[in-house]
Amino acid sequence: MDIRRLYRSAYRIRRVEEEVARVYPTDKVKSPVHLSIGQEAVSVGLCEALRPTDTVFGTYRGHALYLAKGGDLKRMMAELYGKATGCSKGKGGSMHLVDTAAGMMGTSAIVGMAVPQAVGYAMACAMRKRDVLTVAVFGDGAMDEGVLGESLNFAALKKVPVLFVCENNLYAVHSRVEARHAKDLCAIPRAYGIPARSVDGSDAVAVYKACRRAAASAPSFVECRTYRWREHVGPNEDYDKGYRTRREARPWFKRDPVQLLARRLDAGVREGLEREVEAEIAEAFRFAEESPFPGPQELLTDAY
Amino acid sequence: MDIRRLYRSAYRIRRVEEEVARVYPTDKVKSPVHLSIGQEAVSVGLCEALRPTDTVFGTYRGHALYLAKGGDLKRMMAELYGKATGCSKGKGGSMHLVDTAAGMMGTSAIVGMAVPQAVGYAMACAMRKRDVLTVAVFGDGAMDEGVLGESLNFAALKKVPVLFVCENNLYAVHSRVEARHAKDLCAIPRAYGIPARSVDGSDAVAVYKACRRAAASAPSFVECRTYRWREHVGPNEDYDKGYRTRREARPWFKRDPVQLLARRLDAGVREGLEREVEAEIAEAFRFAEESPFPGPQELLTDAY
Amino acid sequence: MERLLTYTEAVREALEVEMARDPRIFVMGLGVDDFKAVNGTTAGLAQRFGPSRVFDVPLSEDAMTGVAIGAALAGLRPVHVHIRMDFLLLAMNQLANMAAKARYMWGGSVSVPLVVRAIIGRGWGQGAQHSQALHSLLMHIPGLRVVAPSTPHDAKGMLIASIREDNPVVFVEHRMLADLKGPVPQKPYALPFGRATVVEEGGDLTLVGVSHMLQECLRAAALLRTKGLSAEVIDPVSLSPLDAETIARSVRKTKRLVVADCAWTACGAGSEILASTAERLGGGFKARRLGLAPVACPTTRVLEDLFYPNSRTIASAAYALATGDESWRPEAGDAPEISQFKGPC
Amino acid sequence: MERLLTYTEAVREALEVEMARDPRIFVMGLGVDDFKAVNGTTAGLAQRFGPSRVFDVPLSEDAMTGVAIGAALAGLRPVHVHIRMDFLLLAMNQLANMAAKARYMWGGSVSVPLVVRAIIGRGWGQGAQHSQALHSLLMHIPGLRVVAPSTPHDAKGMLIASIREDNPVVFVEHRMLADLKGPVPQKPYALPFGRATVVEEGGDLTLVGVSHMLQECLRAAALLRTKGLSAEVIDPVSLSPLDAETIARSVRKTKRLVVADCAWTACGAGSEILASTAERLGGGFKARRLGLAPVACPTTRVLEDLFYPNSRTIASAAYALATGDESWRPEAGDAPEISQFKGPC
Ligand SMILES: Cc1ncc(C[n+]2csc(CCOP(=O)(O)OP(=O)(O)O)c2C)c(N)n1
Ligand SMILES: Cc1ncc(C[n+]2csc(CCOP(=O)(O)OP(=O)(O)O)c2C)c(N)n1
Ligand SMILES: [Mg+2]
Ligand SMILES: [Mg+2]
Repeated sequence: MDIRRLYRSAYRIRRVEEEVARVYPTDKVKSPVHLSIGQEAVSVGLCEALRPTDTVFGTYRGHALYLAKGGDLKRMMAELYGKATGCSKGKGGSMHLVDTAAGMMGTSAIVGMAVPQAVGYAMACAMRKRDVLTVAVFGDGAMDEGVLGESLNFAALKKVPVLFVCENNLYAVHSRVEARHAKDLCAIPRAYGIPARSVDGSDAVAVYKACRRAAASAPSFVECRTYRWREHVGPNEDYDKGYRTRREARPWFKRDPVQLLARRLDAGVREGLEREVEAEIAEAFRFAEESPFPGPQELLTDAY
Repeated sequence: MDIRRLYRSAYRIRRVEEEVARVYPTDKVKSPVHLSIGQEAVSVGLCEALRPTDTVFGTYRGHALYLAKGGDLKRMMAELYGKATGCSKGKGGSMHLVDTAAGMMGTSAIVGMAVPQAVGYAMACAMRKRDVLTVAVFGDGAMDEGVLGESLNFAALKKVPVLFVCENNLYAVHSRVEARHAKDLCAIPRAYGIPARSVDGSDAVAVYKACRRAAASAPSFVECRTYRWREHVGPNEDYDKGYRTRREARPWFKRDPVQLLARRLDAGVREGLEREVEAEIAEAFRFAEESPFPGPQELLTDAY
Repeated sequence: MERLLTYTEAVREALEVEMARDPRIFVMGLGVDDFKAVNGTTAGLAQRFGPSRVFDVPLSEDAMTGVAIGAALAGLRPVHVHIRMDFLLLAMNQLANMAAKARYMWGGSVSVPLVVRAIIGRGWGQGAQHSQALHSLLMHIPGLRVVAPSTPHDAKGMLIASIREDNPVVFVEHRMLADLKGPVPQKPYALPFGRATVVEEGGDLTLVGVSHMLQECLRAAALLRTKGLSAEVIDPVSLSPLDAETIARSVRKTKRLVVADCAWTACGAGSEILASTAERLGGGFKARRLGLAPVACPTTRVLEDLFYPNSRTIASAAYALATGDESWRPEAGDAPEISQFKGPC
Repeated sequence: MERLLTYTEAVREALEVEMARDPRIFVMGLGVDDFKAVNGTTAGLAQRFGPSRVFDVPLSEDAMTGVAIGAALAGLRPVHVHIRMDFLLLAMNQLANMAAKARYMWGGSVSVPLVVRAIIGRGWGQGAQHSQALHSLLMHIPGLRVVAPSTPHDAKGMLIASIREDNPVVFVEHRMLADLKGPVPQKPYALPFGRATVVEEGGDLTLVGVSHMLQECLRAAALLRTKGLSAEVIDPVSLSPLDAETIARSVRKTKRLVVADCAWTACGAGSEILASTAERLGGGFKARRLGLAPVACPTTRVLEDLFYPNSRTIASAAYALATGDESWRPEAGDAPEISQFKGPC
């Protein structure tokens, strides 16, 4: 574990998303964006526990995971801009990022759907004796879907080397987790025989440690408690909409996952990293801006 | 609770199904039959705990539940014979019995599918302030389906007055429950906040007591451990097929649910009940035999 | 004086007036009671009718459809709302194996008065999984009714009819119709199932537009007029049952049929319309289907614009059918509901 | 000397020979390793290839489809077996929202080499939920391939092709074809997607039969010969892609098209075939679809017999199309695979 690496990754994600939010009103990003601002420590801590060859399956709220796992930033930005150079050639947008070379499987916008796929991927790697850990990352909303129970059951039954990471940001769109579950989420994996623990999802180091331990005894489950700072979809805040309050958010702002890491580095090191990252981001946005849109012939390619 | 009533019901179910198995080779019943022989105590004990106005949702293995709940025997036999006088007018067969007047909702042949319907039915009764208990009866196989978890979660969340009864006969077709679940089935409802207990499903009195108690604190869950004596579908035994042994079955034969009740009655009473039942069965088969098949115009009726 | 409402307002009004009339009606679905109120279509209902009749649900489309069916079996009249039709793929078992079959398979013992509202997404990079128009899957299943009104007037009348219907109805809306304004009578009215509307009369060819494509067909008809062709424009409104007779009558006259659907063409509503017309007419007409390109919906705007039929491609195909000239490419702006639409969702 | 195999044996042989060739192939599904071996189609495979390549699964169609997709994404080649096609309704989300779209939506980054075997049930009171033929639902979704071979020869060749294909394929079998015998070459061979077979040549009308209905069409052709009509009988074999050209070529000649499907007609394979023929021919032919009655499948034999098309109803419809005489009701026995079929399942 390397705090500098953790900070660099978290800072980079935060800044990329802030920039996405900033340019959003220009309508250059014609794609729904689900930002992870406030939730960075989950992806960052998790990916610190993984090797480049390990594979993660994520969701439409996938910028953080994609970047933390080593997905190409330029190609992500080009994807958001709908460009031919995008990681999905402009056909996927923000919700369908992919970088298989970095172990980032494509993300999906149907809640819960990728989880059994991660189980199957892990099973296949085990069958082929490939030393790969597969991770399913999903929100608290996915815990409502029956396919989660089915997936947990199968993983437990077949001892599939898969790590389940539930990014519990307390809401599915505007619906609180307590309005959707009578009990603690960790009870569900346990019922199927999957060990589960809950961890402070604002603390990248805690997430890293929990995931490292869980990875060693996969199938296993880690719940990361975290908080989404922006609206469910889009660049703005939404504390005035009635479903939650800024007051509720304040303790989470105080435990800003990026700042928690920043505090552990000395200013000089930090600023060096930040400069690097800013340059990379500027370059990535430029790349996205300057890249061409796909030509009309692209409509029918990659169909089969 | 009345042992005579329990015995009469169990004996009646056993004998009806034995007769179904006996006539089956004549091909008059052109319908898959899933017999409950050996499992009678579950339906009998459960229905002893219910009022006529309570409603049960069952499965394709539904003769026992239908009869225990008070479904019309003649119309059931006519249904198996494909006759116009059948409870589903000959359109449903053995797998789709129904007698709404008796609180027997139609049964379904897709595993697990009726469970959320029972939850919705129970919710609706509560919304309409109808004093009805709704029961979902399903096999251990249904516990594999994601819709079970979703249904348990919703029932717990909304405190829906529904009773879940899992008829665990250890197999789904030829697949043992341990080959499909790493853990105890009762852990699943508990994970969602539904109290669950397991009961000896050969003992109608034990089932009755457990269901009565569970009914008082619905939503709740009762697992009834039982054993299917015949093949999954069809009239025969199948201990020579390799997936299970007669040796495994023997302890279950010894705890024959019908005999367990018989022993608690004196011979005279018992024989009186049996004579009545035999006459009723003979009459029902005659009714089925003699009833007409539906006319061709029936093909398109009840479509909308 | 005509009273103008948007499609969204018409849907909302139908729900409200029916809920006020019949206490058995309730509305459930993700987000029906939140501040966005499913694009405004359920706005104020939770406030007026309370949380027992308007409630959010967990993300459990399969079980929630079963819950709705169970409630319908118990005599209530649920309206189950899905903000994207794509999510119905999780509910297919309950819809096709139970809602559609319960009445028949149980010999008429029960009814399932269920309405499933499903909104077709489009635009702003909704992409592969948030833009699907899957009505043909449901049209295939007997026991279901499927309607896809394209105007505020029909939205109100068909939603009221759907709620009053004793069989399951899938009520298909389209996001690009949400802000469309049109005359809507104040008092409640139910429109019949299985009746198409001849929206514009014409003699040279028949244009049938499904859901939002009806709007594009109307624009295409205007383009065709500039070339001297008069199109009869038909809105099927009800897809199952389908008013094949009205369409056939038109094609008997025009001898040319173009169907534009906001869905894929293979085994789509357009296939059904062409096939049922072919059976009725026994030849003597030319036909063409327009629909989505046979791929998943791409997100980038340049490809998305090519993915969907529009007034220009419809007019061009119709012109080719009528004249044999495949080269006409009319100029026309993009539909305002599309070009002016802004996300983020 | 011709080597005769049943359809079941042909399917089994295709699986076995491919599994022996390529260790990445595995078979999963309810009951694939039990003594019934999915009507014998997987018999001996668990013994030969072991439990890691042939395994039973929990009753979790949704997740198991996802597991199969995940394994395919990791480079394996799963064959997922469903003893009844009805159960695919639980897998529609995974199939349509993921298997079909992954390649396109991720810009060609991945492949999903998945085969889903789905058996259409029929007879002995299978009833509403164990007899459905849902291929048209899958034909509607781009990104999937759908094949429905009707002979042992084509079953082997198309299953091998499906297993070797880098895109998801739904391989549709029919229970009434299981015991059909026919010549099957010993050595492995792959048949192409998108190629129909002209099974019998004829000049008066074109009969297209989907899956088991091909057999009924062949019998109908024999009945029609007794009335002096010569039918060209076509087996589409591959439904998506569909060889619409071969069918159109035949109809150009015969001017009459009858499609018989073992599914419902609305938005069905027959609709697609009529529509694509209408587009190609621009009129000049008569057409009719035959399919299931528009209700759930009844269990009692007297209604079940009316529910399905058969050689007599096909011949009668074809005769009416050709002559205008709707009154001919040929006499013929029931198909042996139907009349001799015995349950209990
Ligand atoms: C199956 C399904 N149902 C509903 C939706 C609509 N939807 C999109 S995101 C979302 C919330 C998911 O919440 P959660 O899993 O907690 O993830 P978060 O957005 O909080 O990261 C919902 C309901 C969907 N995409 N898929
Ligand atoms: C969703 C679904 N998957 C598979 C089947 C095939 N099937 C029919 S019965 C059955 C076994 C169900 O086992 P269980 O729930 O334990 O009930 P039992 O037959 O033991 O009473 C299976 C797999 C089905 N009917 N529905
Ligand atoms: Mg969340
Ligand atoms: Mg069982």
